[in-house]
Amino acid sequence: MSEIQFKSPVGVGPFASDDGSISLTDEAATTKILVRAARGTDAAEDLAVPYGRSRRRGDGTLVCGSRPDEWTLLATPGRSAEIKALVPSDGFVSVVDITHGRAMVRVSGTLAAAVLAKVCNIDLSDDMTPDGAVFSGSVAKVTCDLVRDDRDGEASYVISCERSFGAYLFAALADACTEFGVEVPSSLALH
Amino acid sequence: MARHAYKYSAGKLLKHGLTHGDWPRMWRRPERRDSYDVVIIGGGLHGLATAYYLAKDHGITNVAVLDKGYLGGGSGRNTAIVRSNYLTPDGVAFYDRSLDLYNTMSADLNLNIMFSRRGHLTLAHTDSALRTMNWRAEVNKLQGIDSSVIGPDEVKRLAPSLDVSPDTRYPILGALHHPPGGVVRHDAVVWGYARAADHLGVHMLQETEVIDIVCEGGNGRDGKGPGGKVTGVRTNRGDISTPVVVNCTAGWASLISNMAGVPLAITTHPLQAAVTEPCKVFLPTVVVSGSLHVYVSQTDRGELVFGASIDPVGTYRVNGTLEFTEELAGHVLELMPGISKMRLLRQWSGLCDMTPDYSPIMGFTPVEGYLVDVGWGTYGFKAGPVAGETLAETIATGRTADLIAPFTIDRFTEGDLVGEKGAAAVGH
Amino acid sequence: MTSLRIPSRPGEIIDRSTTLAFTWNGRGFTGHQGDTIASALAAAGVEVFARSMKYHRRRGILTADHWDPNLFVQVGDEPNVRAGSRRLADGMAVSAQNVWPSLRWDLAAINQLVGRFLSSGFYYKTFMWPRFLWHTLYQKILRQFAPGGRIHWETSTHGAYDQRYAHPDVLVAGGGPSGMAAALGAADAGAAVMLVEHEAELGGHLRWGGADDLTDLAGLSAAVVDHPGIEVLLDSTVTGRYDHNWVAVVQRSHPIAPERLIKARVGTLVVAPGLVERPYVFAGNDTPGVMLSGAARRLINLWAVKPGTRAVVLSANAQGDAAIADLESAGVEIVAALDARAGDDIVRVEGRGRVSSVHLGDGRTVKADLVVTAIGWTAPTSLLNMAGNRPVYDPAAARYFPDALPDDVLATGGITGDGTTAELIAHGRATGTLAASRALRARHDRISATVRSRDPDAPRPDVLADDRTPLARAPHPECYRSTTHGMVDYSEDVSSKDLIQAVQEGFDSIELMKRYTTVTMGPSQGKLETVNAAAVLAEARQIPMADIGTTVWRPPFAPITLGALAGRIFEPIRRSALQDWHEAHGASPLLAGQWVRPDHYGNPQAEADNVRNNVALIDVTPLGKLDLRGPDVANLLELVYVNRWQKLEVGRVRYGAMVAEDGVVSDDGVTGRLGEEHYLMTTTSSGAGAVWEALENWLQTYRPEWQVHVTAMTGGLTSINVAGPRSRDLLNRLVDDVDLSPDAFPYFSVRTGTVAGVADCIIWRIGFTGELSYEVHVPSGYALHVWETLLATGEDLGVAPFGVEAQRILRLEKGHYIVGQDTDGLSKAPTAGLGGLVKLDKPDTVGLPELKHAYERTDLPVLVGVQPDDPTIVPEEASQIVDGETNTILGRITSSRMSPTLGRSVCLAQVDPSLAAPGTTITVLLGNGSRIPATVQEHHAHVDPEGARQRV
Amino acid sequence: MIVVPCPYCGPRNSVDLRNCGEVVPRPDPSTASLSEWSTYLYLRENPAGWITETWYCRSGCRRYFTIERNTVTNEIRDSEAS
Repeated sequence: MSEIQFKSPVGVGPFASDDGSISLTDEAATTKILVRAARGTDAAEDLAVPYGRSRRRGDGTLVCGSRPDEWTLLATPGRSAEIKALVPSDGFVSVVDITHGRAMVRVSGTLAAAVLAKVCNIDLSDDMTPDGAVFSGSVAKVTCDLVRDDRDGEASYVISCERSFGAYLFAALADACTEFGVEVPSSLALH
Repeated sequence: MARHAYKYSAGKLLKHGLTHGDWPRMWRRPERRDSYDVVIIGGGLHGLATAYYLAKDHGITNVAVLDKGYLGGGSGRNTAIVRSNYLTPDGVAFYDRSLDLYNTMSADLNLNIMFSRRGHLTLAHTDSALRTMNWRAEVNKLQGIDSSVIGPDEVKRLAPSLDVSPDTRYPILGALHHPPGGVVRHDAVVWGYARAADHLGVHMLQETEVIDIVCEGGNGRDGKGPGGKVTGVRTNRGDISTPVVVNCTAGWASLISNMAGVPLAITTHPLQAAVTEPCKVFLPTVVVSGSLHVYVSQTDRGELVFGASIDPVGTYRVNGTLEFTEELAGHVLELMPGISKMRLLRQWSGLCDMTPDYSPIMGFTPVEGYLVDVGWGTYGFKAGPVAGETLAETIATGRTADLIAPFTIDRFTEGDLVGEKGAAAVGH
Repeated sequence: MTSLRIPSRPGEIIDRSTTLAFTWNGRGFTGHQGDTIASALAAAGVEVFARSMKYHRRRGILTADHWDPNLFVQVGDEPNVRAGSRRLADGMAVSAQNVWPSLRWDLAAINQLVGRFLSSGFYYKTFMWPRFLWHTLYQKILRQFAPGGRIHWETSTHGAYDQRYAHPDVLVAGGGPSGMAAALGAADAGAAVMLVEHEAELGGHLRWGGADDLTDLAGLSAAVVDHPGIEVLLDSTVTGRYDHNWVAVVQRSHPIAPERLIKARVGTLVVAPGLVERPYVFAGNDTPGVMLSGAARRLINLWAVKPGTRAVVLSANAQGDAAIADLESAGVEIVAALDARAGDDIVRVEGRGRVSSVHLGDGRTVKADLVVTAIGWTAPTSLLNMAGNRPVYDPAAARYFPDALPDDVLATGGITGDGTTAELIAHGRATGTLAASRALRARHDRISATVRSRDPDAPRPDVLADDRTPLARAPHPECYRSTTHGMVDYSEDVSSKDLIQAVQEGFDSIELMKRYTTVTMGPSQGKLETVNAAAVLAEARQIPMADIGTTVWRPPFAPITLGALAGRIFEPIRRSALQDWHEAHGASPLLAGQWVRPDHYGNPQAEADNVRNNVALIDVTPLGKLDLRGPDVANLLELVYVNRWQKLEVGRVRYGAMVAEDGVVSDDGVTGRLGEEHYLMTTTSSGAGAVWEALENWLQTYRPEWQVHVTAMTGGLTSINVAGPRSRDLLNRLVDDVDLSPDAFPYFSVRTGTVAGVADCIIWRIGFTGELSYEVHVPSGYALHVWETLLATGEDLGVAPFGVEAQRILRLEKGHYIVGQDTDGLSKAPTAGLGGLVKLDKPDTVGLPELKHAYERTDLPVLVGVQPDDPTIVPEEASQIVDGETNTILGRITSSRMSPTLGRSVCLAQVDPSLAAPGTTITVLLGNGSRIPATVQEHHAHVDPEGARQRV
Repeated sequence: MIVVPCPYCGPRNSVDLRNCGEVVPRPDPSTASLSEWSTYLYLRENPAGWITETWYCRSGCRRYFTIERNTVTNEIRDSEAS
């Protein structure tokens, strides 16, 4: 099946400002595994991080406490089977591959928080939303799951939403970036 | 005891203008009596209209209208749109009578209520909305109501500032056009009824707040509740004895009704409205979009008056919210992208008494002598005159007027709701 | 025209080295950088800026700031621009509003002559005779006279308005001395501060003050601008304070947007707007040349404009006294310096285009072209009102003061009292420090309560006690009205005489008076008028001011454009993984809720034909899909569906209908059992979200002991329905790990397999069309590959895509009802014909008592198949079914189409039970008024009622 | 925009949640009379003061919980999971 190409709902970008203060990248192909595990199960013990926080596992997987008793595992593309297999399955545990079900966009740079402040009502200051924070909220009126996953000391946010909203979400974020010098093709115009 | 109304006329205007003579009071601040034949709680449109028709049609003049604030209560807070193009025959018949009364009201009350019969457009942005418009139009026609579905071109002709291009997010596929619909100067209606009722001897007691309804014989606390009967009310200015108490308190209906031990199928929600700074008149009709939860009309002074649907969260708070104005502006600009430079001048809100089937609760209750005229939700203003007329008839004759028969309080326990919700459910 | 510009002033904000060209009513003018439209015109000698609303009286500068009711102008396509505060820009085309044909010769000025007849409420009392004229003539005339500028809706667009969110610990509303000091106090205490100043520079009244003021200003503003903890917003206004300190700020002249709305969740709001100077009520007080002391001082000191040549000044306070000095320094002759504190007064002003003479209280009449009054202040308590405060009137200080405020709102500066600049700064600083201590405590608690944030290292900060020394209240005479009558509301043309008349007519409470006369309801929203109106009311009722109360100030504090409130318009659109393909292949888009879908590819009837005869594909991705896992799924299904689910075997599929607790049909769909504890539920497209929330609600609040995990899969599984007699042939070519033969894979079964090389596809043998059909759910990243492979592989089978419209036709031929179209907000299970499905003997199911009741009733409408006797007539949907020739309604057509299969029209209808029997002839009223006969059918289905075709 | 204290996420803007109204106990559907059921469906206390109501954290943790809110002041007392 490897010859069949994974199609992202976005299919444009990446975009960045000349001074590198902001960049916008489509990461839809990221492997995304949703785990629900009741308290006390091995899976819950193993994944460990509480709701609202995340940690980078030895195998590079970003383990996100995405909701109470729920985790989202993010890994490089094509690792679904491998990642799923790693989750202890005893007790009341569900493991669902949502790679195809969620669009994913990354906003990075010193101005990332300023961009998001135009489309998201959540306080992104460092003490409220430090690196590693996991949260959900409305971004340009679409419900999204967000992770602050800084890259080389610069703020970076991974934003995922229901796949069918992906193209719209990317356009809305690109529109928010234009204030900070990011050139965006007119085909992405909001209105 | 009825006194002669001071007749307004062009001549009088001229006389007062020339002599700078004083105009007479529109109404008195009467001395409260210890006892009335009928006590109406709520000095808004419904209460005043009921009092007026009690006196005028049935000669019952020993009537007091109590309001905890000033005359008009919350009626001055609504956006004063009148129409009769409802979905159910019950609704249509009722509101059509109301429209009749509005048509002759200026003459009847000798006060210009500035009824502007400018036409009423309900836009359809989806197939299902269009289907609902057709449904309403067909029912309306059968009831003899002037109401029809028109296409985008005709919509553009009636309201040129609307964007009817097909490629918008909420394309205007058509509209239900209701030529007799329009707007009324709400304060004028209230003052007209107040003035006329006053001249017929009705007492309007402002700043008089009801703190309890006195009952006896009921199966609840203090003789309240089913099986009992009303003997009077307690107010912040003293007790009043009366055999008949009428609850016309809209958003506060539940609180008053609980005083009689009669719980209601009502939740209180704010309905917000807003007005812009004046601009030269460009919008000739009333425009409503159900899908976008917005209605807009332009006053003779050039202000755009906006309304929306009720706030989702039940509350007695009338502060208004920012999100209301944001959503409103966004939706208005979807319809009229060219007016983004107009400025919002003021926002306010009133309290609506919402029922599960978007229809009122009117008439007798399990407590003898306690009647309700509540549950009007967002439709109260349109119905004010006919509600007053039919309620007065019900009080005077002791039997429920035909027009309000569908709106009995017990329909909720007998699973027989009124069908206006049908439209609401499929409307958008 | 001679320039009234005077030599350079120490505090002037104009850049004389620049020249900006603009036009006023078509004539060319110039000004400098830093000028407002009004100051530039005043410098050029312009005296009349507008005509008043009702009487079209000439109006000149009154306050020379944002609130000036006389300075509304049109700038290009922007109406109602405040010339008193809008900065001049090169090339501006400025014109007067509310004038016809011109500012100079305004025909409507005739109203002045008849003005005495246009007293308050005159329109209520006239235009009634004859009635028809009201609708035809009178109203048209009234609408002609509507004030305000012109909105150019034909050419304008929504444009680049914008919004953003902010989360400051302390937001200071007002950049005067107290406000700046408050910002510094808060920032020094460690708070993140947003300082919002209404005007284009910081400083408030210091800006037009003396040398000491300017020194203080320089120091303060430098400290503020340099402070890293303070974000300064100029030319911006706090327009509203809402519950839980949700604060709206409108930022004007932002680089990327004409106006930007900032929505801030604020720890502590510090209100420091200063004071608004109040006009004096006397005959002719709206004559051009009569202005407030603040206006005179601003014109002279900020823009170096000489406001007149011979001035009468009426002063009741220090600002008035300072104005006298400023005027003299600007070379204005003071012909009378009147001290209101000593009982001096102005009785009347003469002059039309400009003040010519002034009658004084002592009987003298003096020649003058300028009258300056400084008789007191209005405290702009709007934001405090919005925080629940009702200010209290203090007769000794002749103004209102705030009393109790909520913990998260503080006030400082002139609004709370008077004092030297040093005292104002001290109070401001103390207020800022206090605000910070409260905000930082709140922030600490918020962080501690928020799961995503790191637990704060520092201990919970203490909150300081409010030990601020209150500002003193300087005694001030109560100066409201002279012995004559004059304008109270300039923007509404309401005079003190009008107000007194209203009181006499019974409108004797501030709210009634306001509604009757429209006083305070104009664009300045009472900033200048409210207190004078209250004073006149108190006078008329002969009661003290304190007993009057003021009208409640409602948001916004300053008007804000619809554009800024809307911001960027975010309207989420949902697209399936195949939508790009549909659009590239000529599909006409259909907006269905948030989804955009292919309505048809050119010929829906042919598309439907192809389904009946060959094989066709439709993208039904918007279909709601919920993945259900756990041991208790069957229990959940038993609860939320009206039918039974315990015995559904693995690999089997069942149709289910849902009702709400009131028994009304709410949603339907099929659910398949993929594994022992694994089900996939489908819902209607529009109902998907609601069903998901409902399931979570039952699981979390009603049956928390049940073990079920719900995952939304809608967009992740692209749903392709392969429909038609040759659909099995087509799929056989692309599926090898699933046996598609009828016996191995019967109707209403579900399998998991590989389609066109894509693994983990879910294959349903179901269909809405009535033909043999398979619904393939493909992981969306590979959906386009599967779709294109199906089309390529099936060419010889005649495969083609079909759209939503063709599906509507096909499903109606089959009599499948659509929730929300064939049912409505009151349709209960019996109406939808669910009789065979509903199991009333279940111990618990949603809406059970209502269902039982519904099945006891005999009066509920019934959904039936209907065919017009004339097969060529297709009744419009929603056509009414009536009782013969009468207008009694007995039902309605809910769905209607021409059936390509039968070559006749087919319908579904809701009818009165008396008409439900098969064979009954009913009367359908068409849109054109004609009544046609139609016959009730035995089944909902018009085509293949036995369902033979889909079972092959 | 009021702040609703979600017991799982922390304080959130109300726009991120859905208000589900007054908490009303559900009668046993197998035994409830129609009028008992109607009372559960339609009759509300609707007080001017404190109510216990349910909210759904729609854009957040997707949990239902109840809080006490004052319908006159919008003051909110600490919430608990339901």
